[in-house]
Amino acid sequence: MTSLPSSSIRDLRQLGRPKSVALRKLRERVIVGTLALAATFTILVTTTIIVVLARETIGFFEFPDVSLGEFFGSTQWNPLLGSEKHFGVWPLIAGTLLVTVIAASFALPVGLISAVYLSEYASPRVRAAIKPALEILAGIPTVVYGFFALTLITPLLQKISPAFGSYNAMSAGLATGIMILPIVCSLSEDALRAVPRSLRDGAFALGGTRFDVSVKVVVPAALSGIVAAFLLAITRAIGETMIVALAAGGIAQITANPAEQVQTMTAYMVQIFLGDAPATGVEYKSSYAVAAMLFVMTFGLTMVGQWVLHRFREEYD
Amino acid sequence: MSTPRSASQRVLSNRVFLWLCLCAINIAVVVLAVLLISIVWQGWGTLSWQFLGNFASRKPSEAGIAASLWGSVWVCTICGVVALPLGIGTAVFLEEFAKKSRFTRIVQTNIMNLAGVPSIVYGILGLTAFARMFGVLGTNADDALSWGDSESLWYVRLPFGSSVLAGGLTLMLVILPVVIISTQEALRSVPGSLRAGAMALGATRWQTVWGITLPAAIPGIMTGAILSMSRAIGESAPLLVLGGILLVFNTPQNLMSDFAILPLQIYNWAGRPQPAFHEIAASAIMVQLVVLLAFNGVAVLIRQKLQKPLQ
Amino acid sequence: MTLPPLPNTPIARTQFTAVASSPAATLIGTAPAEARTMLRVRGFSSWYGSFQALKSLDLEIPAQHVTAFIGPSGCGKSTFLRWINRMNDSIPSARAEGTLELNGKDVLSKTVDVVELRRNVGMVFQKPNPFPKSIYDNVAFGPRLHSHYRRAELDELVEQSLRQAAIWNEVKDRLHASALSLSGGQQQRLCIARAIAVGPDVLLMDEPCSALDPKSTLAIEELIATLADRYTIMIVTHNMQQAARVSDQTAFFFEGRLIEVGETEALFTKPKNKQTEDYVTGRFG
Amino acid sequence: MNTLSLIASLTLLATSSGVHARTQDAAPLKGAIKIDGSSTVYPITEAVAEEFNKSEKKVRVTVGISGTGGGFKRFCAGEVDIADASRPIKKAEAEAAAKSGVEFVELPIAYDGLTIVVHPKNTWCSSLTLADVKKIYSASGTAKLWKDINPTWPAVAIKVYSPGTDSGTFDYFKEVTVGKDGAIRSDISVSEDDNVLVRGVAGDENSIGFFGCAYYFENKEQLKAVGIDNGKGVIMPTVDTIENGSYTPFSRPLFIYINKASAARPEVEAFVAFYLAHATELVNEVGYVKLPAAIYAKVANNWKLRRIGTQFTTAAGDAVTTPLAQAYE
Repeated sequence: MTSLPSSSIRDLRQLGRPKSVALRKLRERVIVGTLALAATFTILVTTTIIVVLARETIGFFEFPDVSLGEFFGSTQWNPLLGSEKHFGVWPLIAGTLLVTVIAASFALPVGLISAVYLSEYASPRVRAAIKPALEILAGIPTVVYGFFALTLITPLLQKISPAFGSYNAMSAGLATGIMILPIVCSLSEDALRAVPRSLRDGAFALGGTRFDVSVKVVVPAALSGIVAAFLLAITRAIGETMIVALAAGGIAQITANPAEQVQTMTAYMVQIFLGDAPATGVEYKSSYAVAAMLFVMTFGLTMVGQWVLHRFREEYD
Repeated sequence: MSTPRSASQRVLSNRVFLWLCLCAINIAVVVLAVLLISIVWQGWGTLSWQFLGNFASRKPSEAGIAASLWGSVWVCTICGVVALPLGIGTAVFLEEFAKKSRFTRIVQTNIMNLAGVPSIVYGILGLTAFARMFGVLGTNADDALSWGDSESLWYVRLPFGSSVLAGGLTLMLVILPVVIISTQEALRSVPGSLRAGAMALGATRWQTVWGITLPAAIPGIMTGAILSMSRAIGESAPLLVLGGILLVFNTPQNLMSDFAILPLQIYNWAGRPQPAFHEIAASAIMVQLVVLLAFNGVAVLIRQKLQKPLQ
Repeated sequence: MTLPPLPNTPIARTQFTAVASSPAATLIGTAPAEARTMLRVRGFSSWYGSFQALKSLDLEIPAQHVTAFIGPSGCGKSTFLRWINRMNDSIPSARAEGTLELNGKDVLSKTVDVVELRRNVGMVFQKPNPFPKSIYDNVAFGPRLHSHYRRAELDELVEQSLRQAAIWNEVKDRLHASALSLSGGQQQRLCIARAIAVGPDVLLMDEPCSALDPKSTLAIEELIATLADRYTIMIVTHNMQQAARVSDQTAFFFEGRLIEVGETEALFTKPKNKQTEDYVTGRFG
Repeated sequence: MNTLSLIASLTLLATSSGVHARTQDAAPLKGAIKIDGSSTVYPITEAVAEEFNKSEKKVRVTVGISGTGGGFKRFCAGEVDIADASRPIKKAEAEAAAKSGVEFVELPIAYDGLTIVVHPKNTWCSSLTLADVKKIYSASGTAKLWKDINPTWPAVAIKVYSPGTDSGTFDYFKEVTVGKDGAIRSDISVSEDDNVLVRGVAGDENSIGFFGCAYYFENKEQLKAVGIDNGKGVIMPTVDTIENGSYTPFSRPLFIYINKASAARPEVEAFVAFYLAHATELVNEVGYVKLPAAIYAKVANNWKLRRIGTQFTTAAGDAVTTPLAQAYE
C-alpha cells in the first residue's frame, strides 16, 4: 500500500503566490460601492419623476387662467380651444375609467376563469398548448393592439350598431382588455398553483366536485394573489397609451356610453407631446398636471396591490 | 343553515363551469388567431425586401421601414447596454449584499412601484432629464457642450435632444425595473447552500457572486434580459413623448442622430386614413412580431438548454 | 509531477499518526495526552434576536483530533459550529458573547479577517453542495481565490486534494465533467476535497452524512478517520453510532448548554451526567 | 383624379431628372435640417424632403407636425431651421423671433382651399353658407342638430371635428367664420393631426370637419366635400376655384419660413433651392394648388436676396387679407 508523502500534502499552501489582501479588500469595497450606487439610481429615478411632475404641475397652476378649484371642480377639459379653455380634469379621468372598466370587465372574468381552468382542470398537454399563446399575447406591442382595434374591432362594432363612430371607448376598451388578459391569467394562475396540494386533497376527501374544490377552496385560498393580479392589470390598463391614442378618440367628455369617443389621460398627453411643443404655454404644462394625476393613481394602485399581497398572504410551507 | 343540494345539481354546476372555462380559455386562443390572421392577411401582400430596405415615403407603395428598423436597433442597443448592467447590478446588490434594512426595504418597494408607473410617464422624465437636461443647458438646438466630431459614431452634445441616445436612455428607465425584478428572481432561485459553500472557502461576497451565484443564475438572468429587451422593442409611448413622430429618411449615424422606431412607424401608418397605409402598417407589424418571436424563441431555448439542475 | 495512484481502499489511520497505539484504539478514539489546544471556548453565548441559542459554553478542542457534537435537534450544536468560521455573520440577528479562540486568536474580534479565518477553517455541509462547475473547477475554486497559480501547480493541488479526499481514482478520468454528475457520496467527498484544497487547519462538518446512503456514509466516515491526523475535525452528528465510530472526543449539547464533554468512549460507556446517559442510551432525542 | 395622377407622374419624372442633375456636379452635402410646423403644409414638405433625400443621402431632414403655432414657437426660439405655416407669422411671434435674434425669410409656396367635409352617406348636406358654418362652430352657435340648420335635415346631433388651436388652419377658419374675438364651441373633437380628423369624419355619418384640401383630395373616397355658398353661388373646392380665388373665403396661401442664420448652411440652402425648384410639381402631387408662375419668380427672387421679414402683416400687426397676387405687387 502506497501512502502519500506527508510533506507534499502540507505543501498545499506553499503552492502559488498569495494574492494581495489589501487589493482584495479595496476591490470588494469599490464593487460594493458601485453596486450600491446602482441601487440608489432607482431611488433617483423616482425622486426625479416626482420633482419634475411637481415642479411643472406647480408651474401649470401658476397660470392665471388655471386654478386648483377648476382642475378638480370643473367638468370641462378644453385646453386647445383658445379663449374657451377649461381645465377640469374629470372628463379625462372619466374617459380613462370608462376604457379601464370596459377592459377590466372583459379581462378580469375571462382571465380568472382561464387561470382556474389552466391550474385546476387542464391536462399538461392542453396547458403546454395554451401557455405559449398567452405568452405571445403578452409580448405583442400595444401599438399592434391599437392597430387591431382600429382595423378590426371598430369596423366590427360599426357593423353591429351604427352608433359606434370611428373612434369609440368600446373598441379601445376591448383592445386594452385583450392586452391585459395574459397578465390577469398568468399571475392568477401563479397564485392558484401556489395553493398546496394538501388543501385540494382535503376538499376532495370531503366529497367536493372539481368545481367545488377549485371555486370554493382554491380560489379563496389564492385570493390575495388574484386581487394583486387584478390591481396590476388595472394599473396597466390605466396607463395604456398607444391603444387609446389610436382608437379612443379625442373628445374629453364624461360619458358612460361606450359608443362615444372619449379622451383618456394618456391620450391627452400624446396629443400634447406629439407636436413636440416647446416647454412653454399652459396647454403644454397641463399635460404635466395630467401626468402627475396619472402617476398618483397608478402609484396608489401599485401600493395597494403590494399591501394586499403582504397583508393577506396565506403562508403555506 | 343551508339547504342540502342534490348531487345532480352539483354535477350540473361542475359541468356548466367546465363549459365556461373552455369558453374563456378559447377566447385568448381565438383572439390571438384572429389578430395574427388579420395582420398577415393585410400585410402579406406588401411585405418584401424592398419594404425592409426603403425609407418612409408619402407613397405607400414606395414606403419602407429601413429608418425605423435601424432606429429600433440603435435605441434598443443603447437601452440594453445601460439597463442590463445597471439592473443586474441593482439586483445583485439587493439580493447578495444589502442587509435587510429600512433602506433596502424602501428600494425594494420603490422598484415594485416603478414597475407599475405608466411608460408614458417615463417618456416625460426622459424628455425633461435627457432631451432637455432640465433646461439648464439651454434649448435643444443649442449645443451647450459637445465632444467629438459630428461625423463620428461617438459624437455627443448636451443637451441630448431627441437623439437615439436620449431615446435609448428613456427606454432604459422603462425596462430597468423589469430587469431588476427578473434578475432578483433568478438570483433567488440559486440555492443558498452554494453561497455558503463558497463563503466557507474564504470567498468574499463579491467573489461568491462572481464565481458562483452569477454563473448559476445566468440562464434565468438571460431569459429575463431577453424578455425585457423584447419589451423595449415594442415600447413606443415614451419615445412618442420624446420625439414626436418625425419623418426620418436616414438610419442613425451617431449617438446624436434623430430617429424613428418601428412601433412608432406602425402608429403613424395605422393612424392614417388610407387603407394602403394600413397594409404597410400590417407588414411592419409582421416584421416586428417576427423580431419579437425570435427573441422569445431564444429565451425559451436558453430556458430549456442552459438551465441545469443546481442541486 | 504525479504521485502513484492510491488504492481505492481507505487508508488506515495508523500509517500517519504517531500517537495512535493501535488501529482499533484510533477508531474508538483515544486522545493523545500531549495534543495542543486548537479551539478554546470560555463563557460563550449566542443569540438569534432575543432567542438565546447557546448558553455560556466552556470547551477545549485539541488539535488533530476528531470532536463530535451530539445532541437533539435545536440544541445549538450547528449554531456553535457556524460560529467557529463565522458563517453566522450572514444572519443579521445573530450575535455572540464570550471567548472563542482559534489557535490563540479571538475569532469573534471585529478585526478578524473572515476570509483568512475561513481559509483556516474549512466547512462541509449537511447536503453535498458542489458548485455547478466541473470537478476540477470545484476544487480549484478556493485556491484561486487566495493565490495565483501556474497551471502545473494548480493541477497538482487539485490532484492532492482529491487524493486526500479519497475520490481521485473515481474522478481522475473526468476532471472536467460536471460535478453534478457525481453520486451523492462522491459529491460529498468532492466537497471535502474542495475544503481541503485551500489548506485549512480545521475542518467543520455539519452532519456530513445525513443526506447520504449507508455505503457513502461509510466511505465518508473512513475518510474522516484518515484525515484526522492532519486536520482538527469537528463534526456535528445526529447519529451516535457515527460519533462513537469516528470521534476521539464527544461533546453533548442540550437546550443550548454544553452538558458533558469527554473522551468518546468514556462518554458513551460511563456518562457522568444523567441527561447524557438518557440521550446516549436512546431514552430521548 | 385623372388630372392629379397625370400631374403626379409628370412630377416624378421631373423630380428624378432634377435630382440627377444635382448629384453630378457637387460633393455630397452633410448635416441636419430641422423642420416643424403646420400639418397642412406637412405633405408638401414631406414630399420635398423625401425627394431631396434621394440625392442628398447624408443630409438628415426631420419634419415634425406641431401645428403652425407650435412650429413658430420652436422656430422663433431658434430650435428649428424651417417652419411650415398655413398662415402668415403673427406680430407677437415675429417679436419673439426678434427677441431671440432670429431673422427669417418668408416664402409662400402653395394655395390651399380649406375644405369642409362630411361623411359620404350624409345625403342632406351638400353646401353651407358662412352663417351655417358659424352656427355649427361658434361657441354661441345654435346648431346642435343637423335639423337646426335646415328643418328638412335629420334631427341628429352634429359631431364636430376641428384642428387644434396651434394650427394655422384653426386660426384662419376661426377668423373668417366667428371673427377674431369670437370663440369656437368646446364640445368638439380636436387634433393637430389631420389624419385623425379624416378618420373621425370618415367613420361617423353625422360628423363634420375641416382641413386643408390635400387631405380631402387624398381621401376622396371616404369623404364628401361641402360646397361654400358665399353669396355668389355654391363653390366647390377644386384646383380651379382655389387657384382663381373664387373659392372664398377659404382659399389661402401656405408658407415656409426659413431662419436666415440656418440659410447660410449649404445643406439648408440646397434644400430650400430644391423646394422652390420642385414646388410646382410636388404641390400639385400632394393635392394643393400651385401659385402663379409670376409669384414663384418673385418668391425665388426674395429667397435669392434673403429678404427678411413678412409681407403679410400690416404695420398694426393684422394679417393682410388681400389675395396673394396683390400682396406681391
